[in-house]
Amino acid sequence: MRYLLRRLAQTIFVVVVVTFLTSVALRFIPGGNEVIIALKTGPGANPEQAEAVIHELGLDRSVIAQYVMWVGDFVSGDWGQTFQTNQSIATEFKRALPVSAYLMVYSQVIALVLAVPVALLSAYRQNSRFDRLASTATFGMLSLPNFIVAPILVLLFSVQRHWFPFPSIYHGLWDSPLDHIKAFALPSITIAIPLYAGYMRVLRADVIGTLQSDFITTARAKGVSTGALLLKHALRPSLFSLVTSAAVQIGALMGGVVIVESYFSMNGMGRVTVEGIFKKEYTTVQYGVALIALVYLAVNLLVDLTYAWIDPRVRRARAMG
Amino acid sequence: MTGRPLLAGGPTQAATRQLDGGPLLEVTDLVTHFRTPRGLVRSVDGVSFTLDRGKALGIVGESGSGKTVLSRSIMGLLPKLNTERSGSVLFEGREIVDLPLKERRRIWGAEMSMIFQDPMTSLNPVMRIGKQIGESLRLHLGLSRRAARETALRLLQDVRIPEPHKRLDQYAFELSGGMRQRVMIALAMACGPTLLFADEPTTALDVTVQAQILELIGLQRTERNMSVILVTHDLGVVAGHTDEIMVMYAGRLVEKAPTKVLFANMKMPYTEALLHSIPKIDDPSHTRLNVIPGRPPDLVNPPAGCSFSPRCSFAQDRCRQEAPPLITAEHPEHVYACWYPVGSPHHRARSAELAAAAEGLVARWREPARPTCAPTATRFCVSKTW
Amino acid sequence: MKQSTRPSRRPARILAALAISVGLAAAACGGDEEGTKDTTETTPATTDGGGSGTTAAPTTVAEVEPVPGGKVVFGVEADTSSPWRPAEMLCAISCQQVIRNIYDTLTMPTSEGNWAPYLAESLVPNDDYTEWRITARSGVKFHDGTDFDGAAIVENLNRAKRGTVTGAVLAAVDSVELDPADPMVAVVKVAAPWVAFPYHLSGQSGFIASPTWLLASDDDETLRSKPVGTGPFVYDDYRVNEVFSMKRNPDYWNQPYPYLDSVEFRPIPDALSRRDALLSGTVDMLHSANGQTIFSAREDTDHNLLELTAYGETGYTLLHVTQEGSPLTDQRVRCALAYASDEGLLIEAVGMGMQQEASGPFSPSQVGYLEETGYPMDQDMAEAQRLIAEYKAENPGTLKISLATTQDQTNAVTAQQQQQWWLEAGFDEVTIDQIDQAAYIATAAFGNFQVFQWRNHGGFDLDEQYRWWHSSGAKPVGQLTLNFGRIDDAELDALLDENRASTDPVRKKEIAEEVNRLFGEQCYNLWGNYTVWAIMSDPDVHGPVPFELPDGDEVAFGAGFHGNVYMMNVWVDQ
Amino acid sequence: MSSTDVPVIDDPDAPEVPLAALPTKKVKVRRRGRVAKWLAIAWLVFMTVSAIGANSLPYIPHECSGSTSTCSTAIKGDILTKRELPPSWAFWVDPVNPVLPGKPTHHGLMGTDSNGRDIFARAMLGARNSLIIAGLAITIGLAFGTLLGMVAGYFRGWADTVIENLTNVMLAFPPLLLTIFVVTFFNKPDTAEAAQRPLWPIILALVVLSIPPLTRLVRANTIAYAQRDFVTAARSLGAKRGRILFREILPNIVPTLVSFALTGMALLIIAEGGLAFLGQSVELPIPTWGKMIAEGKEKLRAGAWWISLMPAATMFLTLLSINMLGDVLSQRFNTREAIA
Repeated sequence: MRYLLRRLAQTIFVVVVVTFLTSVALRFIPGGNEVIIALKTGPGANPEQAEAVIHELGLDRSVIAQYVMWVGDFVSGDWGQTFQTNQSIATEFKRALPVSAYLMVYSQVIALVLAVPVALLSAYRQNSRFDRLASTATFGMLSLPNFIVAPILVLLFSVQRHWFPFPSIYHGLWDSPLDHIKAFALPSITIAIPLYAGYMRVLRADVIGTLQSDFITTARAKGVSTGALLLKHALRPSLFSLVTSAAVQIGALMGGVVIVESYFSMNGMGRVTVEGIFKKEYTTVQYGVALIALVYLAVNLLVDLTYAWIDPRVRRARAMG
Repeated sequence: MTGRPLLAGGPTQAATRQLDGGPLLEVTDLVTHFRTPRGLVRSVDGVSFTLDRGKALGIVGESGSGKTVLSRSIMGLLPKLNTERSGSVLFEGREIVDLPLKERRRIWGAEMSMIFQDPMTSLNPVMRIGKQIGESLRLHLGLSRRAARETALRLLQDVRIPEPHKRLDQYAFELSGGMRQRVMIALAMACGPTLLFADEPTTALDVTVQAQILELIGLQRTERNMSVILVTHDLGVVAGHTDEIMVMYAGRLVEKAPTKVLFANMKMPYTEALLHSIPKIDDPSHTRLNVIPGRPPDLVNPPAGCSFSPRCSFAQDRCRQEAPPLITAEHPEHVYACWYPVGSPHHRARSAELAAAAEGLVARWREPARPTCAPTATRFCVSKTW
Repeated sequence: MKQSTRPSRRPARILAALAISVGLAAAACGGDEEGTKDTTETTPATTDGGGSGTTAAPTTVAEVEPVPGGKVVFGVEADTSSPWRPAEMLCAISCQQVIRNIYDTLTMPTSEGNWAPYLAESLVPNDDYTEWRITARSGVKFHDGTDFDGAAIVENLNRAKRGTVTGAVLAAVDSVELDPADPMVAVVKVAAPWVAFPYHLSGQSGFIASPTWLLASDDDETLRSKPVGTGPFVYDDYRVNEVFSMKRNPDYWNQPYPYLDSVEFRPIPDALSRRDALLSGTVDMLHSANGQTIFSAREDTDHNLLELTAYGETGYTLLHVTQEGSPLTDQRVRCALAYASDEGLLIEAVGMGMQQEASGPFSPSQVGYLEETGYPMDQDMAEAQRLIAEYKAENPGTLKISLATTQDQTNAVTAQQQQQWWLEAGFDEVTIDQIDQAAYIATAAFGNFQVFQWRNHGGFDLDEQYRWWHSSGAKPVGQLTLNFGRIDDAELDALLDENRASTDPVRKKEIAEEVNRLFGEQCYNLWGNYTVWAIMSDPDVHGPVPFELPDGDEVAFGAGFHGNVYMMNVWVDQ
Repeated sequence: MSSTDVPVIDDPDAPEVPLAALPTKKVKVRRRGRVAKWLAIAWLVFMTVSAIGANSLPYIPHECSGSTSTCSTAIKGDILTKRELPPSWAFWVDPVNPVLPGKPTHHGLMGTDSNGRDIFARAMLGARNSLIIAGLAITIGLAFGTLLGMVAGYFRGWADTVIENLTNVMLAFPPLLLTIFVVTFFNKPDTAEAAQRPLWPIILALVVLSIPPLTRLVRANTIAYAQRDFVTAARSLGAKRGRILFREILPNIVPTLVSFALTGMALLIIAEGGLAFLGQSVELPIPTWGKMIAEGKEKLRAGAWWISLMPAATMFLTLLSINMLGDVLSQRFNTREAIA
């Protein structure tokens, strides 16, 4: 309980710092106000109009006052509109969040579903032909940036055979499951490739370590089959680093897959926020950063709880402390 | 396998097979070498012995003498990669050396099982105790989850664990060392094996617990009529709990005899040295122990002649040139490999010399107050003056 | 004519920003000789004349009976997202492509280059062209049920007058009032004779939105992105950067249109991706000015291709000619830049040879086009070096220049090529400044640049360029204007003013040609090429083709906006 | 006291060989790994040397066939190499096809790009920039990360709390967003004067990116080593904190760091490429691999595949080599890739 409280305090602290830094930084981005006014009023605004805009947006107040104002808006849920498009910012993020969430979940699932068996087998048959092949392929994947992978996938699977739409068209999972899968397939695979490679390497190293443990010998001496040995005995104790790196990736995936999102025209958190930076939609950027940070922290909390599942000792220690 | 009787606590399948006659285990010229970048490691180099049902055999030797590899090699637990294994192991009359992995698995846990040295690391840290014990029950006997759990509970009772109910849902780290080893024993005996390997089962434990565990193994052995191979570096451990003792050095069998015969009349200077290295409970603390000088031989390039010769106080030129064969001693089941065994004239003369020299040394040692020496885990001796 | 300003050649991503300045609709008379419906097969667009294009897989226009129903997904080059209120839009090419299906314009340009009433029943000037009576078409209703009448016209034109972009176009309008005698008539009074006024009503200034909705959206900002007009399609959904979808307006006044049940516009900024989207079947139709895509589309027999060159825009490099202390104030330096450039090479390297080299602002089908304008079209490095050396002799110090471009890769190739040429010509330092799309137009409008890549000047009449070239727009750096280059030339002013009041096509042509020569001599801009736009579509998409206006004329292709097509008479095989 | 240590007092180095520790490597396998390792090292050495010597690449001017301007510009093509340069590594010159863009072998080893510039020369210049950017970034990140991580891991307490929260803050920003943010921050879009976008904002952005994981890694390792006997011993001898940190702990962490830093460098090179694709990298015409790939993508399917693919291949091979080297090193030092 105390642990949860502490984590909560930490989360709030991080969100506050992140958003505050963002708001300070945004204020100092060159050419800021001028551009905002131009966007808000269109070219040719007279000084009074400009004044009004500045006042309306609170740009004439101190950084702190602006920040406090922003926090108020953020908490109250009244996020206002984008300067240029008059779209409700809240609505935009309501649309972007599931896109990012699906992308994150699918790419993580694809990466993990592939990485776990390959890593187990690779570790079990260390230096075998399979291992060498898998390891080499992994290095290749680690070295392939997604701005190279995405066009190749599109060429192969959208242009040459029309398996998947390009660019992706968002469909809700329940609205039309098939279209949904088709829309997310290529971007998820693109993201999953380097993820897979990273996970595979981390897990393989850990499983090799675990397989050298005495309890694995115990299990073998029990007559446990190889599959059960790897899945039931070796996997779980080896998950620590994997879960940790997967957790770190979550932040990156929530907002950092801008290139993939842009290439496939998916309006995820990252794209919306980055476009916000480019278009000087500062309020959008601020909400985006705050949301991404929140999601990241929330998921990390979940991941911490996963540690307890992986290692009962952690659970014990937590329960006590 | 479902048709087999469930054996935990009941009559064992060893008992039912007793009728077959013949030894339970017959090892002939077993060789186990490992290929390493340094060269071929000859961990087990032609060992032969037999073991009857219900008997306990002690395999004794220093670290690196090949005793652990021998036990694992018999069981077939060693990885195939980079391992060279030859010879024959007849288990219940069946050759098991080249058995495919699938067949071997059927034997593991069910007919042969093993207890390991360190119960902390040998138990899965993230699996509940009950599940770990239940796993082999379900695997070999096809029990349901529920039955497996009940049987596991009975097994825990059998190994005299306090509050066995509670233990079923605990993890290894929540138990004491002694309890963990009891769990290991319960685990090893779950399916009523006919042969139990106990690989240094007490090394990691407290002295008082050691005795209890050995007793428990002994008790279970008689209750279930299974054979036990007790692997240890400690002659003291095997003394009271085995019928027969086999001493190994550098991958070879160097002396073998029924326990009583061996202690009454050991032939190998090496065996004698091992015996002297046992600390006696009534020794004052910080008594300097008698250790065997030198290091165990390099198994890649073993010394010529008798492999113990470089460290043997009694070694002669012959020992360094010619490897001694196994010689049968007075007792027909007592064999040893030594040109100048304990009790031989040469040995007696040399002993007297050494004893005299030692007398002087000890006198000099006793005189000045020695610094207090607290052995640490890393065996560094940190004194205050340092 | 309309101008859509887009920074120079294939602005892949540029768009978003672009929008800002554009959208002026202008008018002018004087048709040009060539009609838009020329269907002969023109090979590369460089052939003379700008007939509008041809299709690789010709659509057999008249023979097949259109089938109503179906849906078309159209890939546009940008999400020119904006408040979708006519007076506030920053409407570049994609915006025009989208919003013209929601709003009707009061007039339309014809394929002959004249204007004709469209949503307006008629436009009648007084004798000296200082007052225009606009009669609303009767029986027309907005999508929200509001009746279309003279009051709606008045409301819209008054708003347009106050708008920042449209306001510049309508600067000469004194008042717009409802005729007290006829509720269907709006009376527009202009300060000076304005012959070409109706042309301006075929563009952004002539978009008519529901007054009910306009009023409501004054209070509720979120309504501003849900436009309500009288057009063939009704707003359905708009998601920034993702989709603008619209549904058939069953009560459209200009029956039997529209044929389609729904249209979806998807912004795909990258031209190659847009074409991939067509190839993958995700979009059915797209527009593109990217030479690479046109090049590959010509070889692709599985899809329709329509190349548009009539009344085309010019891609060029804009020079800021009055900035204090800038070497560009000197005509010799400007022309040295022109001598140093080899546009032909760029067309080969960047445009895959798809475009024709430009000699001036007017493309071949426009009034005022000249093959020889005096502008140095051939590269002459020696002459460039001589001019620069001359300038440097008089103005010691390092000769520096900064070249602004976008993040777009093809623009980058152009910029780097220019950088190399100009260094070779004798500049000491040439920096390339890649500006975010979003800031690009603002940068131009504020005048914070020396050299800028741009694209515009398509259209029908010289009057349309008034705001771009007249010295009244030569505002100081830091103030917004459409005269980006701050050209301040009395001779040019006089020509523009004379043109505005002139009704004589012959004289107008002379004026335009004189302007063209003036540009050639002064090197105010570095001319690049005449843009080629292509419409690519699935084989089962029929059209786009021009349709007949209420008074019997044929409409100009894409309502006169280069790169646009009208969707209401497009239909698909079922 | 357990009896384990008793009979082997003289033999601390020869513990009983546990089953799992038995050597399982195949000699043959090892050797294959070695070939790959040496290839990787050779490639990296080649890239480094070429990057350093990029300015002095012995180009010979093209036989210009198409327009003369092309050739002259090719010579001035690289702003970084203003000398009377270039090309060609051409095996022969194709007199028929235009020079823009030129095919590999006809116009240089890797061909020429849309601006008629030798791609090989630019790929090497790109190597220099990409390697400088990523290398400097990871080095600076390493310095900060090590310092922060060691302080957090060794002193624990409030220093640890502060540093942990700081890393959390940085990790909560998605990486690419963070870099774009930093780069945009230093952009000066609205100036009439020449706006320069030098290397350092990108380096700074990437430094910010690399600090949190490095800090975490160092912290975890420091905690582990701080509990080791040799540290306790040093402490009991009265060694100062600084000495313990830098003389006792740091040397033990370095191997882990080196292999991790290599992997990190590969990631940063990719990150820079990503920025380039979003148009946020260094100023034109300075080449980096990412920019070159982005510049060529338009022509990719028009037959001029080399503009994009040549730098892409160079980048891929370099990343592969760096990753493999990192792996070899981490195996060598037996480190696990744990960032926890």
